[in-house]
Amino acid sequence: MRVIVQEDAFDGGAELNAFTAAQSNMGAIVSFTGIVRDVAAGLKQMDIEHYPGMTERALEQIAADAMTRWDLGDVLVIHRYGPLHPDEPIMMVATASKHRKDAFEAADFLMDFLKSRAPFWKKEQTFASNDWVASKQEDEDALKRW
Amino acid sequence: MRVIVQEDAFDGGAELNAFTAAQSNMGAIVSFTGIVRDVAAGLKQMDIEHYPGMTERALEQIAADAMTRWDLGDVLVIHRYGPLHPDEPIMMVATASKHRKDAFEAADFLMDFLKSRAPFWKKEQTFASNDWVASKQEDEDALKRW
Amino acid sequence: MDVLYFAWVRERIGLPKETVETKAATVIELVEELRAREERYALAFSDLSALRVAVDQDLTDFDAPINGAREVAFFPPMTGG
Amino acid sequence: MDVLYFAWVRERIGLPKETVETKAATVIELVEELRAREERYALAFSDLSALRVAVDQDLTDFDAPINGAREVAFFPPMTGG
Repeated sequence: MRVIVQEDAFDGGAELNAFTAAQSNMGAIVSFTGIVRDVAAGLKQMDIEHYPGMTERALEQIAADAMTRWDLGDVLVIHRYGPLHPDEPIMMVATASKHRKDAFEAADFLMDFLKSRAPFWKKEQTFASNDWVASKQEDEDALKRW
Repeated sequence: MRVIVQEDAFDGGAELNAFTAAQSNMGAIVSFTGIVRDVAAGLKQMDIEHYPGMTERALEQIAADAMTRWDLGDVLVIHRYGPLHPDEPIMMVATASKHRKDAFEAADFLMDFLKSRAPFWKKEQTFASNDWVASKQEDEDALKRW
Repeated sequence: MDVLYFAWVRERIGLPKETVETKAATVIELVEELRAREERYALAFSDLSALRVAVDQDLTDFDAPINGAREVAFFPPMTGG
Repeated sequence: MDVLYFAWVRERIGLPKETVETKAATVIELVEELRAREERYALAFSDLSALRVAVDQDLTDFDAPINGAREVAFFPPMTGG
């Protein structure tokens, strides 16, 4: 289980290969990569603020919960903070399991909790505005699935 | 949409990076990688037979179905055939969407159909035996989810 | 018409592909003709619930028509992924 | 006790962190003390349903006890991922 919180960019493919190579006899690897998307049409920059200390703690708790709930060999969570630009990766999770169902469900679970329970806040700078991204009711509702 | 059927090994990380780089304004990328697992404890080799022509046709149909059912920017399917060894990647799928729910569900769907509707057959060579892998009822049942 | 066999069906029959002259109108009629040929065919086709069939590379049922088909393939349930 | 503010809560109050001397027994009592200080605090804490709170880096509720806590943080709902 590995949780990384960093400002620097990361190489998703290299991370996936390293994660996969570290497994033993796991038949299923699922990864999710989140990319900065220009929802507003005109996004210059996305700033991600976080709560150092609590962030690592929250991500480790979410990853540990996933390891308990599903039959997993390993979990990886990487999340960036600071200034990001459209089409840059924000974060990724990866799960390894003997079975595809566990790998898929655990990755889906990690994303739902990471979205609404890890202390990150996004601010979108467009040419016209500079606003904090509002949380979505559908993201809160998604937690009820688990 | 890209479907690749090949005997050669592939670099899952490089494929994921190329797939991600080719997208425009897709916030969510999901990948699944299937790895040869030594279920029998003593697996020497896994041979994958396929039906050239029908394989490409079936995978393209499954990928096209996913593109129709979910809001996807792109789909990638890679599947190998021929002799493989424990811990080698067998196949991967990747999906790109604006939303994580679509990317996750479509990848899950692709795997279920690829498992039971694309013409591949696995044979496991152990030190004691050389047997075709039996299909599982749970894999057939999984199709009913969609 | 080309008839193709995969996986253990290929192994039991002993060849991957053959050209068959047939007047069979459906897959099941073709199966009956093949079964009547030799023991190895009868054995390979003894339990149709363990077999799948594709006509011109599309999965179909055993009662599907095969008039004008270029190839019919028999194989066990798929195990890809 | 350290009190931390993030995102628009930090912007409205105008600072990321301050040390507060308080006898408040719960988060909500601390909020009442802060609200009474200045307009910018009253504004930041005007709608508690738009706020989340963590005590010693664990998410909790506004009626949670804060006796002995080292840090209390206020912020909007998270938007990571």
